[in-house]
Amino acid sequence: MNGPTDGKEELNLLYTEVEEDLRASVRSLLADKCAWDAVLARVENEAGDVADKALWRDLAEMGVTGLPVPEERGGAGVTLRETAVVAEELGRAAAPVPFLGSAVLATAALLALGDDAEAAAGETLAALASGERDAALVVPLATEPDAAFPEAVRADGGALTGEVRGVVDALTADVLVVPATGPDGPGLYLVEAGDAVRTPVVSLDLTRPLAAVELRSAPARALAVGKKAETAVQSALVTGAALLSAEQLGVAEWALDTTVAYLKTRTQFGRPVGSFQALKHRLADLWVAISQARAVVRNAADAVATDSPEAPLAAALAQAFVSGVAVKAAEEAVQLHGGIGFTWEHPAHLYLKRAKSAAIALGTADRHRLTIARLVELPVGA
Amino acid sequence: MNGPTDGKEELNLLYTEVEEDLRASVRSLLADKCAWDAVLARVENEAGDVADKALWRDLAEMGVTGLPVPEERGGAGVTLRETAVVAEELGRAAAPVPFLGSAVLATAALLALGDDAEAAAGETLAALASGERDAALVVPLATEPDAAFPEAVRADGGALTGEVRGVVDALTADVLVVPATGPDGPGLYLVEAGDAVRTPVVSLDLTRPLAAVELRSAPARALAVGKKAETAVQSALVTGAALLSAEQLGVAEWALDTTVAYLKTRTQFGRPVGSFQALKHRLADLWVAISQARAVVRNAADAVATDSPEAPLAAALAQAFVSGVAVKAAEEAVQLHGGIGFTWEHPAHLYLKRAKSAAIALGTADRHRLTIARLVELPVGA
Amino acid sequence: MTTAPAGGRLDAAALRARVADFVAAHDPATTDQSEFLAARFDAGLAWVHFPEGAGGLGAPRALQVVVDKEFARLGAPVPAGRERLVIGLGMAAPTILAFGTPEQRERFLKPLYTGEEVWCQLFSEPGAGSDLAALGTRAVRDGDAWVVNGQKVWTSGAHAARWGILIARTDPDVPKHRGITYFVCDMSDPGVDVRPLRQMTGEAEFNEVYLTDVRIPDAHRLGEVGDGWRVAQTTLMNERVSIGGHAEPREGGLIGVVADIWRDRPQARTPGMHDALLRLWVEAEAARLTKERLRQQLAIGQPGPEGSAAKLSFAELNQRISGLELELLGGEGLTYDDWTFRRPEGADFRSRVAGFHYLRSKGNSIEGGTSEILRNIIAERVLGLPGEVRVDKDVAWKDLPK
Amino acid sequence: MTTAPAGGRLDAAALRARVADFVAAHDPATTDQSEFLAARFDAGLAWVHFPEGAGGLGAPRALQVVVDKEFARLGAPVPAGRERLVIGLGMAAPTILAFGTPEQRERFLKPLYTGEEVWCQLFSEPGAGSDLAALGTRAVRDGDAWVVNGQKVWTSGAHAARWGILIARTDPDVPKHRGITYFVCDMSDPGVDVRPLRQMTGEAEFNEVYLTDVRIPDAHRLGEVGDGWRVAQTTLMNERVSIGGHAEPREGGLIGVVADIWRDRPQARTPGMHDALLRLWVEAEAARLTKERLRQQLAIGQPGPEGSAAKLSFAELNQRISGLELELLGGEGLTYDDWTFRRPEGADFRSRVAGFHYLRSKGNSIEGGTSEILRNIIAERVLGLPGEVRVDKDVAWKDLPK
Repeated sequence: MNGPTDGKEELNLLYTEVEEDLRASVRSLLADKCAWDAVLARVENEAGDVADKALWRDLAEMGVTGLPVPEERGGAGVTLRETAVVAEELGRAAAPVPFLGSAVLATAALLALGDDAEAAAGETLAALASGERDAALVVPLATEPDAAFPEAVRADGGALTGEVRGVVDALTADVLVVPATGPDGPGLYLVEAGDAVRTPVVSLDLTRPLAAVELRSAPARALAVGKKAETAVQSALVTGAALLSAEQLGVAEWALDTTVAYLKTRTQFGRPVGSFQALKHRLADLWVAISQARAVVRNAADAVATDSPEAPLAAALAQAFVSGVAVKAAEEAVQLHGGIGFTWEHPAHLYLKRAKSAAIALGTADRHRLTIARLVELPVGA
Repeated sequence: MNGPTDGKEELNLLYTEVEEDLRASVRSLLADKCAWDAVLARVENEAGDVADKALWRDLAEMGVTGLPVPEERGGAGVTLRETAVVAEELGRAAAPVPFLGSAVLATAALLALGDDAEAAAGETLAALASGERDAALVVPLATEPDAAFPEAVRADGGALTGEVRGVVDALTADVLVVPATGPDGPGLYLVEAGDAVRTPVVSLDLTRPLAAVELRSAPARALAVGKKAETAVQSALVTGAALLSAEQLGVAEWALDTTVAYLKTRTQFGRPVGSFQALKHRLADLWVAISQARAVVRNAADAVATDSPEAPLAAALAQAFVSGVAVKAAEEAVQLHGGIGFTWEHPAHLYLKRAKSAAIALGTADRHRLTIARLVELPVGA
Repeated sequence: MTTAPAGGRLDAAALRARVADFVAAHDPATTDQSEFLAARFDAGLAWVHFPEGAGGLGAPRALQVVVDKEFARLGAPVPAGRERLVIGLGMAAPTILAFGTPEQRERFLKPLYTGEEVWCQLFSEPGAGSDLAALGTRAVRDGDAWVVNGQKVWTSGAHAARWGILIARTDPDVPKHRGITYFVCDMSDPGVDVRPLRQMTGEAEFNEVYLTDVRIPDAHRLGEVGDGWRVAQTTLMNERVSIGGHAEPREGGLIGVVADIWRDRPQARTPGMHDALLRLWVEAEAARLTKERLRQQLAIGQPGPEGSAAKLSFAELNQRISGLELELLGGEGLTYDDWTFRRPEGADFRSRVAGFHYLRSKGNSIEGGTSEILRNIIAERVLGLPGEVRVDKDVAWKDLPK
Repeated sequence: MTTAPAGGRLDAAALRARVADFVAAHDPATTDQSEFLAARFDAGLAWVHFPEGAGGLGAPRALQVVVDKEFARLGAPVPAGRERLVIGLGMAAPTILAFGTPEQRERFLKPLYTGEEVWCQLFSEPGAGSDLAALGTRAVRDGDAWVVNGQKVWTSGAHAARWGILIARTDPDVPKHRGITYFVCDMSDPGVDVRPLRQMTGEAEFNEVYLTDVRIPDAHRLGEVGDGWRVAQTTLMNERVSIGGHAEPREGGLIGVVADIWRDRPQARTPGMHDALLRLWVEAEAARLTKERLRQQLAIGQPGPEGSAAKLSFAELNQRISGLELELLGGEGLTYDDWTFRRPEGADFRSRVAGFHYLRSKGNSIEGGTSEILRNIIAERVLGLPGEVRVDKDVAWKDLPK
């Protein structure tokens, strides 16, 4: 914890030195391996092979896949605070890697099962942490943490049947973490990806591949049933919401930085465009919003990192606030770049698509506001 | 109807020549008799005697009290379109006259009873049209057209008992038009103002006096019962909503015009403040919104003037849209005048108070949006 | 059979009579469309406010709508597919009328009207943007022709166009507004290279046009040398007043699409989405009524500055409505229909998904005058607020920062 | 009893020990408050980052919060009613420290700290507004004094103040920023006429101050002649970084008032109001966390530019929240508590009605730097965007348009 305190533990909204060092390493790697023109070339490739597996391996080697996993379970034993810093940088680069699906959602679901979970959970978690395997949590990406336990997949004996559309990072997953409902109620299962039919979906966010996952009596290992399965899924979605907001912060920062830099050099009417006051005021407002988003994101990251009882509120707040900031930032980037920002050849659209998709992923802002209303007792009806 | 048509009757959103002439007369009178410093002096007087009766007599002499009343019923036989033009000008001057309560709400309620109403209704209507008497519709000013029939006043035999708070223009009324519920259900009644206890309320809008009206077995003449009474009250509120939006348009226009004029002369940093682009863009946006408000207000005025089945929708649209525009315009006027706009000595606050109060009067924008949702079949729930 | 009054005042009745006579003589059901339009042009019923011989009758502009309605009533509505002529009809024609020589009117107007020749607009440049007058495409005099070099951008329809209206710099030594000349460019010139410009939607509606030693005869110059900026103002003014002759129905635009989604999908409803939808419904309806009011003003010959306002609010509304549409669709909003690089045929937004609506609408506040420029115009020309401090008015173009 | 280390490094532990020693020697329960504060000043525990003899110990600024917390823990919290000292403590003291002579520090700082002498700020003028440096109040040298004439405005506490920090023009022949000098003005001078300035709320929190031949000894000048603009920057910078030492609780501000209205009045609820309230709740919570993050940055000595941002969003949020409060109250929102012209005592917004909240909040975006000026500051100083084209930098003040 930074700074002088009077001994009482306080919520730390700043970045620690360790976090800043991690940021620098990730940013440097991404600058090298994930420039926007490379990303654009990748999303255009005919094979539809969007995920950058080489980059993902490099990131795994840096340890980003294992950050929130305790050392005794095969991870780096750091926290989700650090993972959130990585998310910021991946957002800033619009990096096409299966971070959200594997390192956040699937990992969080397995972590939430606790130390005494089935062996299969522990093995898979260790494999995810080391980067040896990738996983996906088989729910529609638009699912919000407050949603009812998914019922699209039916568990029957050791086999799962059903179809789930819009699953993030399923195409590159080796193993699927599947919520399913069976005779014993809600359950969480592991399915080898090869035992599922995965069909790519044309996604609005070019850099985040989605898939429909179809299970036809696919062999599955049960990890948990009942309340424990429900809690694990909800915990994964809360963690996902918090971490996604960090990614959105990165998107917003890219948009503001890139736009400010452009407006300093672009000349119109004999002056730098950035000297026009109407644009300056809009960018100042955006900067204010991004400063606020940073505090909100740190708050959410800290809450999920410490497994605080406030985590659901902090995550809902983060999604309710930061979604709009990221979209606004990306929209302003397009508008203030003028014509060039509307073209395919400029990276602005990659960020616009990511920002708008992220505003839908894990629940739209209005749904998160309803969660907040429930948690702080501001009921909607009379 | 202006302009070339192919014969089909079309909604006219423009101002006719007659309307423009009427506007010029009213504006000229108000410039003469209702300058803002006179208004400010009036609201400060210790007697709390806000309504400008002399001005109101002058306006009545110009015929503004009788505009929508047919000639055979003692009026000018023009329409609510012209009344709306008067409302624009009264808004522009923040004129403290009992226009809304008497010439709009009470008059509309009586008009809605039709030609075959009780004689008392006809007599009162003629007296209101000529300016001989003033009336008030005894409902809280915040009542929206979609509200249930008011139940605050009980009718028992020929007497009314109950209390209604926040009645507009009740203090200066000679006669009260009172919705009350009795053994026969909803009814509309006339009560001589002297038979009621009227207590002034400190109102946020300095130029629009409100009162609590208490009736203690006050002698009353029944004008209508049942559905007819309900329809009359609702019709009065719809007409009121449409006409109030015209007044709000006038408030917005005053705010924009005054601010633009000030910013052309006020110098800061060696330049007219109005040359700073951020302010120019805000004022341009405001001008756009006011242009839209004008079309919406004309639409509503035309709808109530022709007793169109679309009148409830047009009035709800007008309140839902124009309330926000008027408030925004008044708020921008305060902000862009800087410190002076925050003082008592500058008229901006008179308009800010009127704009914000008008946004609550006859229902807030969100309630009008719910009315629209009902009318255009966009239901709120699943 | 109606008989048109010979000569006399050209009022609405007289024009209706002329249309009736014309339709009687050229049965729309059996006459070939190009032939019909050519005859209509010759009869002065193309643009009644244009002079006789130039497709018109010298009638008041407001009466065109009467003529169009009468043609429609008599079974000859505006034929389909005329969107591709919008630059020719809406921008080139009035400019040629205002600044063209008799020969130019004679050569260009009729095939422009019949649709035989499509036009495009070569104004915007990558380096100029909103500061259109800063353009750098050069035209150098060479005998009785001009040699043009430069790059234009955002040229819709360039790949299908026969002619382009072009502004180019003919004198770099004077301040930027004064060294520009206006030309008609032959798009079949071998020096004209049209390349599709892909947008964030995946499509290429527009083009980049590279001009390399393109020769334009001086006879294809519109207006005086150096007077091109003023000529271009006529073109641009006509761009902004293009408002249709018919009232738009309620929920006619994108708001109708979203309202229908709301009605069809009860499961998507939340209280917050409801209020957001209603706010946009209210604004869309206000914008519709405003446009209708503008149409009524134009019909009585009082065009207001609301044209710029209408474009401004149209762009913002489309962007916000399509943003809501995506969120309302939830998971479906995470998907797209087709990223394939292609040239769109029509422009029917209803045939595309919400993601397309959202992305395409981002162009609305950039194309045809950015929202920022429109706000400047309203602030200065309508409200009379003082202009920016200008540092580029009296500097030779060649000395401006690029 | 704890014993403070003699000398040694002034870290948090050392300061806590000093506070403990001090409190042991001056029992807060029995010591007179002024006496206690005077002794605390003498002990260097007023502002630990000030030098010894000036109320401090030359310790790092960040440690002040440690001292304040320790005093509070030991039963000597900040006494009530110190709001009236905010200009003295927050603005005059740091400026006197930075620019004052030893005699000035000696004379002014201690009574300022104990509250014996109240200060006010004589900066704003009706003719200058946001362009503060354009001020026209004149100070003319006369022997060993200055004669001041002019009018100041928006002076809170002037009627209760013993001293005023004043900027005045001493040289009209140089550009405006260069001809200003900074003084300490004796508010009891017979030439000082303080008149209440009524606001739209009905109250007069502020004053207009008319200065007529006010004599200020040259010994009460702060900084060099003509250097007043630079001195004033120190004052203003300290105005904007005033962030408390304690975290603000959730729903601590106006949002809590409105949330409670929502909870208490089910009949006022509509879906649209619900979403509007939640949007504001989210923004208020975001602003609260941002302020907390800023507090943490300041505590480790990294003051960010978020101070301007915090003021900007505070003003806008207050305005929007109070606007919603009025609408949520419906009919009750049409009323007001009291328009009587009076001078307010405290500033507890919870004791006033929604209408007061709404009206008073309009001042938040004007007082202490308008929102427009704050946006300029953020755009230029934080984002590094180019400044406006300046036409007033090199012109003598007397030649500027007024």
